[in-house]
Amino acid sequence: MAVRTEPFVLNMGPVHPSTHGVFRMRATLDGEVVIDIEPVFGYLHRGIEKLAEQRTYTGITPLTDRLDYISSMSNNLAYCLAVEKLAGIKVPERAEYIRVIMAELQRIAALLIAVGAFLNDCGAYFTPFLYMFRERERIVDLFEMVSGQRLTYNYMRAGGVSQDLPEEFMPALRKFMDMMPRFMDEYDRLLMQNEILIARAKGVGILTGEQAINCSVSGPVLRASGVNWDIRKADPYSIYDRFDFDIPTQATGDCYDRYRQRVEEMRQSLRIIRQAMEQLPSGPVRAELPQLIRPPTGEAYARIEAPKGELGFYLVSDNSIAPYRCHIRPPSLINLTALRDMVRGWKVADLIIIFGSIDITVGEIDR
Amino acid sequence: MTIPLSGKDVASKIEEKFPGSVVESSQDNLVVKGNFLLDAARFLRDTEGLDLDFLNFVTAVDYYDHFEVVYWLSSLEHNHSLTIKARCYDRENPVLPSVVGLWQGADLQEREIFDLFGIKFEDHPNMKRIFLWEGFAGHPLRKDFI
Amino acid sequence: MATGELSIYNLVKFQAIPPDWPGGFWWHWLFFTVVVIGFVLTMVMGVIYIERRGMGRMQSRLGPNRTGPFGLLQPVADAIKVLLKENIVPVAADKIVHWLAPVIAFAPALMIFAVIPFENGALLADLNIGILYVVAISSVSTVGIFMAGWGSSNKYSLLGAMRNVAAVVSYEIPLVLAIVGVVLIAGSLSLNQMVVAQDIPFILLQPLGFLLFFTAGCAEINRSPFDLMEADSEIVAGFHTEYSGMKFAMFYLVEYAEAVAISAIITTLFLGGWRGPLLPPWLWFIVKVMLVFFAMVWTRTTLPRIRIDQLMAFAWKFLLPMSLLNLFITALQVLADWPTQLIWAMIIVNFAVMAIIILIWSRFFFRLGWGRIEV
Amino acid sequence: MKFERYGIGIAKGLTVTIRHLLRHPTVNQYPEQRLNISRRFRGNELVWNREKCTGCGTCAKTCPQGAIEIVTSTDMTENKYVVDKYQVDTGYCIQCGLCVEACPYEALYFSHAYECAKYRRGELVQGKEDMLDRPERKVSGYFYPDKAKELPEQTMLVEKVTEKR
Amino acid sequence: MEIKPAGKYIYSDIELDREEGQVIEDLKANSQEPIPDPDRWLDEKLEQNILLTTVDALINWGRRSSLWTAICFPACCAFEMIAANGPRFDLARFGMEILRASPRQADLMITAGTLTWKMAPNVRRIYNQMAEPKWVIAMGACAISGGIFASAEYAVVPGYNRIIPVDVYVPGCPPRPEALIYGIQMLQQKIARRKNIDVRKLLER
Repeated sequence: MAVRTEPFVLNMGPVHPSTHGVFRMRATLDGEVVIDIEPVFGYLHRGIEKLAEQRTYTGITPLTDRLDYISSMSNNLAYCLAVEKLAGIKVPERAEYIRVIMAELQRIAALLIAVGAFLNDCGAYFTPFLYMFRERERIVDLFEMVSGQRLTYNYMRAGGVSQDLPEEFMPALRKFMDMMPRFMDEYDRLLMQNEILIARAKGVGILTGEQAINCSVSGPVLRASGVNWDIRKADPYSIYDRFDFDIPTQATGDCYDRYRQRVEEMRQSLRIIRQAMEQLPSGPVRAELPQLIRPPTGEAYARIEAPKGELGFYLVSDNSIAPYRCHIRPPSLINLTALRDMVRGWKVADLIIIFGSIDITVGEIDR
Repeated sequence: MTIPLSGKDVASKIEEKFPGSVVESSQDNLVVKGNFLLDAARFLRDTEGLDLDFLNFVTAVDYYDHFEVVYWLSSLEHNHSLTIKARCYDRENPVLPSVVGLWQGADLQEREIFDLFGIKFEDHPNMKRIFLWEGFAGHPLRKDFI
Repeated sequence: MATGELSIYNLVKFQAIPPDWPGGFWWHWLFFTVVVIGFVLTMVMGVIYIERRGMGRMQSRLGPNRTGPFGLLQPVADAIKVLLKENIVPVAADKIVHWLAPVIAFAPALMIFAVIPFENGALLADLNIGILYVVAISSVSTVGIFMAGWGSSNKYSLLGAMRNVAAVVSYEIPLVLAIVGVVLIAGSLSLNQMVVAQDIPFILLQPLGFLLFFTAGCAEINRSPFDLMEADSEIVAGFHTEYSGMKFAMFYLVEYAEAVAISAIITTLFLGGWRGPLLPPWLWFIVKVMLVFFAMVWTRTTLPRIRIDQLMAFAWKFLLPMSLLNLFITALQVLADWPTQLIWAMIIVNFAVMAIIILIWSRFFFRLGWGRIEV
Repeated sequence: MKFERYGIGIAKGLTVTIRHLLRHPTVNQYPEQRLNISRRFRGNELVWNREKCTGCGTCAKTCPQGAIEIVTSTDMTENKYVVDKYQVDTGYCIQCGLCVEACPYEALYFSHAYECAKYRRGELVQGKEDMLDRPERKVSGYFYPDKAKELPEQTMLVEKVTEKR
Repeated sequence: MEIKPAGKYIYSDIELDREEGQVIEDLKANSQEPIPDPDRWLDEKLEQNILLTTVDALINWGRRSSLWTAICFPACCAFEMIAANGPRFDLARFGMEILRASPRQADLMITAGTLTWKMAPNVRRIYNQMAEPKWVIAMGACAISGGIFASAEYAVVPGYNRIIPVDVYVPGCPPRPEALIYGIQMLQQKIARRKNIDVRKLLER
């Protein structure tokens, strides 16, 4: 005689320690096994796309800072690229290099948070998270030096960056670059080979490459599933075609692979920064532009490889000082499409780590 | 570099298969009729040489007299991209077919468009509000929303 | 002997009371009741301090250092604050069960200390079945925890409580089997006698037993990596999600009192209890308890959490066979009447046996990890 | 890839944490020890130079959210604008820096202060007098490189060696 | 290539969603005016006849030295909050590192991030679930006034003080961790002057 069980609904969030902000999941459970989940969004819907329609092109940059707030520089970059594409602005050489350095530092910072939060979700009681936060703090220091803020940098502008690097920046960056690989090795030693972590994450929440493409998943999650697709290589924006770096991929696409993928990507970012540091030219950092940009009528979609995936800005202009429509392609939201397929049949504890391994920011989901 | 496919070339191919489906086409994009959208999308995804299997994003633009839904497709294999658009002129009850059956990635984005623009996607399994709450009056990204 | 083990006759017989103890049974009883309660409370404060400072330093932070000298008064401040907080009982809760749960959980944690010797003979009751009593009593607090989970009428609480019950039921068995090995060597069930028998700490004679006991003990009191029942990234705060104020303070106390209890038992069984050179015995005891607790903090800081099915699998497929093998080997050694002068050889042999058994078992029979369930 | 087994991975992790126990923590004990913050730090208040300001209102126009309220009247005798009211709600300002960037007369700066918490919502609104440029108010070097040079160099966490005891 | 399309959610209750929407609408309609700041104690400073007993001092010392934070970190400021908890600034020095996941055991709510109307009932609920005595720090521009998002009126609550009384306002977008710690110290000063036992009432009796 089969045991008849009745599924029950567990409501996780919007305020829950592991939901990375205010995300809510209605999980239908059979015992501890997840049958289905319904993600509920909107607890941080701040109408950024609506606000962007009422602001000048320069005034939107502070808004983009607050999209994916742990990778503000990347958001700045994506937005500025979109405006430049729309208005046909040429960016000075030095500014391009500064942008690349900033974007890659930001990638390291954001991926550190992603990895730390994932390990925290696995239950490693804040230790890896705080170690990685300390490293992020070093990067934030550098950002603070150039932009004057610790989280919402508002550093890049259409046509360059707002200010040149201060003279004490390069020595500090060099020191950081010397330090970072050692720390990353230490973190690998801390948990990478840990038996419990492998038992928890290996083979859990597998996302096949085919499924990932069909769900429009991008970024580290896509590459962990074995698809070699990185916009920095496939569709080089800014000056990424000048650097020599690899696109690491993993085979199976489980949680452990996503974790490893992020660690590998940090190493590649360090490589890019090192090259950019060496090649950094001197010159102006900002193109001569009028106070208010007035791009011609048309539309443009510029995308970058943000730490979480493909971040794109789709701007429609009607030749006024504010965009007619500003759509943001949020990698976090679209990566979450695959969540339902990944968690079905796993336990509640796995739901948490699968969710953690996707690495979302609610600010970007809800906008 | 991702090569943007010429909208005109693709339009002629679609026109060949489904006569009368393309409204207009230019170098950058092509606009298909709403009732042909699903067929055209399937054609774009499954045709050899096009293989547009990756839906980058779906969004909508409100032009007062009509809504334009923009699909940005690309192919990871051939590394090319294409923008297709569909229009709906009904402001009170705009309806378009859902492409969730072809690209699952459209799932949450179509719900988002429904929420913020009020465009209903037929055959979408969970067509309900995603960001705002049930009972919210209006659709905020419409231009006439105060 | 029908009057039970607490009679003065038994205590004197086993030299539980020093011969020159003034006033006899009742003074002894009163004195040690106060000592036990005081010991538990101060130790709980001590271990909370150790945990927060130690964990802070391991996470490259400082930990509390403002409240009092070196932050030593931090647990006092916490206690004052928590005790004076409003007491909330949810409307949907089962009032009586909700009220009773912390008491039922708290009492056993204190009662364990009745049989733990602080010095030779200095203990509340030197039961001749001491360790059995510990095992029996320590499971009772699970009832309290389950009552808390049930009485709160909260899904998270219930999940946490269920996990706790499952963990305790499975881990009791390897725990007891690991103890049996020690009992075989010591030849007594009384904890005081066991310490007296430890001329060399049993951790050297019973390395596998120690490892099993430590693991199972951690699981039983829900320390990391087995802290599933209050896994805050999964089920918020587990069974005490709905508790506040005084009742929460009780649970908080239970959590650490149990940790202290397990540390004390490990100290007594494996580390030679109060025995040690130079320092007074009670200080040795406290130092050893702190050390064991520190090991728990250390693992908690480092290790990720195990999953519920892996927890069960680990108990039944790894710890249980290991402890049976351990028991078997120990029994053989005791039966063979190993000569006392060759005790160092026994230590080496036991360590080698431990390594081989663990290697073989984890190579061929047991892998941590589990699969997906098709739905 | 190869995996460690038999608890070696766990042991490796344990060594990392115990080593951190013996290292210096990276903590900066805030109320006693203060970090030198960035020279370009965008402080939570604005500093306004009455002499340089011409009342053109560019700052208010560039502010993406209209947090700056400026009311001017014309002074016909000296042929210039007089600022009657200049008010910023620091609880509404987001320190994006666009106003400082846009000011054509270098009359608006960021302050270098961050200890601005208040018990009342109303106290957060900065009036004209609160914003005045006084010598005791440190001015941030955001967009003013010459001002930045006067400030102490930023304390970097990179400088803090944590690996050796 | 045929991939199973996304199906309907097994559990998806539109009625429940409507009810939640109704709650939000009600709250929105009822909280158009900000709740006044609980600042009476600031004025009481002028009356010199406040007698703080030693018991009061002890209780207040305990309360202010172990402020446990409830988890309510919707957005950006959460990262500065974590930074304050983290290895560089370390709120643990004040005994505050414990983030209680359950609001029942927390004393302090640091509202780090934008509040939307959809979130407002939940925040109100968390606040109600917290046991007395409890305090709120509004951290950042969004928490104080809605900040940069205040003009998206349809979704964003202009300040937490529409929903819950706020004790300390910490401006900044986001405030530095030091600024937050400064705000916390201000809150500690406030707690230190709290009267738990009214001496005059006791004497009259």
